[in-house]
Amino acid sequence: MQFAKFVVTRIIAYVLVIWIGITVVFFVPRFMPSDPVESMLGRIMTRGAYMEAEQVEAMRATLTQAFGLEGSLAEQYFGFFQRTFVTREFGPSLSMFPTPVNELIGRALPWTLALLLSSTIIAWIVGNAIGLLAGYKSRWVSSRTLEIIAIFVYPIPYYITALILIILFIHINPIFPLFFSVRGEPFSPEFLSSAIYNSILPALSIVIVGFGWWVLSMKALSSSISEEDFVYFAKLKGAGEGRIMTAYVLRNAILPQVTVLALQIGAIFNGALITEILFGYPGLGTMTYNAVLQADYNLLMGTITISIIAVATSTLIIDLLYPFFDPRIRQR
Amino acid sequence: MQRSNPRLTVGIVVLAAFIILGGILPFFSPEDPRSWIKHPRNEPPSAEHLLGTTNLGQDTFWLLSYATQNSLFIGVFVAFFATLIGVFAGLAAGFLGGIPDRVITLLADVFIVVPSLPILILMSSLLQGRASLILISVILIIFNWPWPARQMRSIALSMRERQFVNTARFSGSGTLHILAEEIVPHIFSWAMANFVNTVLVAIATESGLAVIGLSSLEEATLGTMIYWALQHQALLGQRWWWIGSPVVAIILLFIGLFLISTGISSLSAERRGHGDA
Amino acid sequence: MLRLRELKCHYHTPRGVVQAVDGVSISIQPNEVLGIAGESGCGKSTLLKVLYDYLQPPLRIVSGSYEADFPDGDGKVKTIGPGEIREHWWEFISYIPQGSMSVLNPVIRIENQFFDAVPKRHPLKAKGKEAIRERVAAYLKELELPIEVLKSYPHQLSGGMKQRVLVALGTFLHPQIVLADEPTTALDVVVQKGILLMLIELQQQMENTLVVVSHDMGVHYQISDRLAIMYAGKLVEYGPTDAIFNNPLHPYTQMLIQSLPRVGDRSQRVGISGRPPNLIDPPAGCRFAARCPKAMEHCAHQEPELIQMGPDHFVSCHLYGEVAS
Amino acid sequence: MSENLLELRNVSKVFRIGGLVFGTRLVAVDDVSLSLPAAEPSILSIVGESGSGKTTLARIILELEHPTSGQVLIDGHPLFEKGGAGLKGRDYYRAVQPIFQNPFEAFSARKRVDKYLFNAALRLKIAQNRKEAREIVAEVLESVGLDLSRVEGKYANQFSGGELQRISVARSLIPRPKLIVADEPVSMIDASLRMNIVNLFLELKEQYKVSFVYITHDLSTAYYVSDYIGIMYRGSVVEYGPSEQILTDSAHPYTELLLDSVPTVDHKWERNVALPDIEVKEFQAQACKFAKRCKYVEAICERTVPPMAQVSADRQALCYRPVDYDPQAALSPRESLESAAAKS
Repeated sequence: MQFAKFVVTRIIAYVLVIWIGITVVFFVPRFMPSDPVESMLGRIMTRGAYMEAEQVEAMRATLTQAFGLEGSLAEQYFGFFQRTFVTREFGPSLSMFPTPVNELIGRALPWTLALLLSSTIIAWIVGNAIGLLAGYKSRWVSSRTLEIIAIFVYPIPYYITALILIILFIHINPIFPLFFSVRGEPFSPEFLSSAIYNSILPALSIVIVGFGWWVLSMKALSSSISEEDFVYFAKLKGAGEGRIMTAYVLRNAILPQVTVLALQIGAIFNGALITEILFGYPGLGTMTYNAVLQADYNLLMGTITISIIAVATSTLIIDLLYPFFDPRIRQR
Repeated sequence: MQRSNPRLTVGIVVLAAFIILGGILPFFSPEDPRSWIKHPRNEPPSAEHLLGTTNLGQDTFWLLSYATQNSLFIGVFVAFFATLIGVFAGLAAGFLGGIPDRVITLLADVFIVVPSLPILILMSSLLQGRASLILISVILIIFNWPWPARQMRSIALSMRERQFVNTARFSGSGTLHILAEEIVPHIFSWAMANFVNTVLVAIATESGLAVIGLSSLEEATLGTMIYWALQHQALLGQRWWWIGSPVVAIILLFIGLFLISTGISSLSAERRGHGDA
Repeated sequence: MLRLRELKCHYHTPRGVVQAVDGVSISIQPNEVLGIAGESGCGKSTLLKVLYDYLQPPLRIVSGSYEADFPDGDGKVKTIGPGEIREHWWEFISYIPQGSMSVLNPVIRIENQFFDAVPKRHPLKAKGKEAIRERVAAYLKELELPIEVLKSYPHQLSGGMKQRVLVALGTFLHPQIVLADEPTTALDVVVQKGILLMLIELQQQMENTLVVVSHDMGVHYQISDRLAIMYAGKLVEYGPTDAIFNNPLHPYTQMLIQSLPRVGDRSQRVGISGRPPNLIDPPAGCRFAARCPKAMEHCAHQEPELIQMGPDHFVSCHLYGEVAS
Repeated sequence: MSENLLELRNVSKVFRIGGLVFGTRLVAVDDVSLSLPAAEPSILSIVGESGSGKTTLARIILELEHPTSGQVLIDGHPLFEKGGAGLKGRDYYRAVQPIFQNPFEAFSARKRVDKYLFNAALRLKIAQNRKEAREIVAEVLESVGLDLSRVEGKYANQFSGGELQRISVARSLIPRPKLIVADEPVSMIDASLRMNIVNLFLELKEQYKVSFVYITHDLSTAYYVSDYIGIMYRGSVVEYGPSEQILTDSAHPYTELLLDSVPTVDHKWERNVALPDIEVKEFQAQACKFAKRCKYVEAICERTVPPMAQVSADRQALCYRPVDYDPQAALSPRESLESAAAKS
């Protein structure tokens, strides 16, 4: 009963998040001070393409349609949702005409997911492990040192970490290539090894920043849990240090960390987008960036919509996994 | 009893340096640091140009000072309004309960989960680099009020159950008295820590947008400095002082702000521990 | 069974040395229920920690001795002391905390909360978790606790049920000494009575020693055979419970008993005014002197000795010093 | 001047737990009617275990909780009413004052304690100026055995629990209220100091002519101070009347159980008895709530809610037993067989 209630509430929230997110995306072009069609047209023309008057007119019509600016606001709004959810069709890419946007996104999304998933999981596990030690064994010199490192690493934004890594390992010590390049047939050994080799720096920059946050938050949690009565009683039970740290402190501290992970997904995703762009990593971020540079409106709308849905979905998944960690929600 | 708080002290010293750099020094700048070809290009640091000059012939030091001013302005502007809105929304949700609570909580949760960057990118792309700093700040406020609101709501919920509020009410204190005398003293240091934290987040987001050239290209901020440096191949040209100075500035500024925000939190936690003893 | 001689245990804190247990001598017998009474902050919980041999910094034994008679299984009795007693936790000596505090791990089922309280060398431990679970199930059944408790998490149980689980945990391996720290504080009276009766019944079955710390004199009257009264780190009086209630000797004990309101008796009751002294810098002489209505001049600077006033009835007060000498 | 200082008429409070769609109902206070005569200042104890609804009842009298249904009257004036007859605002705060359980919670850690006392004197318009306020504050502090000079300028953490609770009592006296509602005022205080606070209530009752509603789980202090006692069980007042009679000759089996469970120092408990202390989970609206634990239970108790029986002129009990009523007679033949079988 409790669990069903929990699931239903979360799913309602999920639908609302996507609805409001997409609504914002819908209204942004419509409330911009400049006419998006004209500004897009201007951008295409300044790239030197010469067009006849009727060609310009045709282009304007195409763009108006692409922006979904035909008809009344209500019709536009309805059409927008229909396109997003029913037909799931964002039209052809304007810059890579006539490849459909869906296909381009389908190519980029796995890259982004792989990068985000692996680096977030690594940062979460390593950060929490060190934070647990730092909180439970707060007198150890090594755990204090790690905490201080985390304090200095955490506030640095993703793109700055990325830039420092680029300067250090691409320009000063050219260990990694200047441009992201993957060789070989998809999923061949050569492909995989070059993909991993090229992804090390982008992943590392996400791991470093996430690591700092998880260390600090886990340290705070586990040091306060170490003061709890049940940890004291575990010592009176005669449980060993390792057992207390895992079965008592960790099992209780990990619960809020799962919730925080769900809340942080949006922020991590933001950071990963910029990281991708700086490294030229072939994911959603770089694709969004290229779409902006090339005034590819269809592609831009597609990537942004998919981003919102992807983040909301991963948040939902984490939320739904939460009860498997916390008996207080699962059973009642 | 004042215990030493090294984090807070270090943080305040660092921040003070940046306030001098960005808040006072720009008024003594000998020129508009943005204007091009005022000086020889790509000079290394010297007595005349403390941090050298850029590829565009700007003095890096004065440009940095000017950029810091803009970044600080965005940070403070966003943090002030986001904290203010967040605190009031959170208090309203916690104290009023019912429908206002549901609506505010839902909105806050949505804005926390929706990734802000794609929406900012969409906006900037439509404005083609002409987005004003104010407009970007407003968007940042929209995405940053939910964090304080969420926290404030839970504080308000616990406050509502705190007996001393009832004691004050039965001592004839009106709602405004209670707000000023009972509630504000309890949330003040928390709001300060949140304010400093939001300054950090706001500067970070704007600079992030700027680094990929999607913030205002007409104004200089720490992020746009990096953008121009990248655009003009400062990395390939190994002109480290140009790209390095905004990067180091951001790192120092953020560590300083972070130390202050955690310093304030631990200070108030200590005081609270002392108070309950 | 347990012998304490002039035992002094202090907390070394940055603010100063807290003399929480200051010169306590008492011997605790087999097959008895000993009650330890006193106001909060008088050192009774610290004394219990010391008895349990849980000496963690900043708490340490400063002087005096503490030893226990440990039957080593071959019919011989060995004397063991601090540092050794903890080797025999749960089998020889066990501890029941106050269950209204959150001493149960909130994310672990009740049946699994017993694992860590089975010592490593115990044969049951070698048989594995399943064997322990079976024994726990059998034991809870014996104690007539509902079977659902086993699979429950702590938040699903009422305060009284949690305390019963803790009593079960403390008596699971049939230890010779059971220490209970405020086992019924913060529970409702009806539940409190049930738990106290359960404790007593188990003690009678196992014929072991039960030491109960409580601030509630009524609880002590109901369950303890002997009673020790602590004040500001010192033992001020101890003896058979009935003797203490019928003929309290120390003015502090007298006031504790007098201040108890009783249903059916509306005569004027007064509390003890003032507050206990700071244990970082306790006053010279008798520590109760400042609050004592019978205080004499020399009480403030001369410390009273513990003197015997009846069969197994001791008091530490100047009122009786002269009688004895 | 009304006949009753405090009157509760069929007061109920239902809490909804959880959301609107999935929430469950919790009846915290269930159709409670009580009255406290105004003729003389008196002390009414509400005694119950945790979860009995006694604190909710206190919060309703203090207007901290709105009753779901029913009426509360202070001196004949209804509470929670906007209209002319209602008692509200400053008039209400002058008539009714609280004392809370934990004195450290009752004062903000960041505000000087004396500020609350001065505020009460000035903001409730008891004193016209600071000088008068000082006199009033000094007087109430003196009547609880404290000196203004020792209280002034200090924060809550600079007092002991007992001292702070005295200050709490002093504060509540400032507007010279007719009624003070004290919610478990001594449960956080060391046993040896409790009687000092409780005695204070007896003294203040005479000195200030103030009545008290004393919420407690402790039958012995309740007996010691109170003129009237209401026993609560699962939201219902199961027995109500003069304290002497209730606690020496109780009519409701639950009161009997409570009395029997107090760790008294008069006589020792019978050992090896089974106690009905394990809480029964289910809430049956259609039966006596105590039926599952009652040793006198009859078939009818499990079928209908008993009426509030008038045991004597001023005593009531929510039970079938006190009334001259033969449950066997009211049963159908089959039921009486069943109940006989159940007993054997």
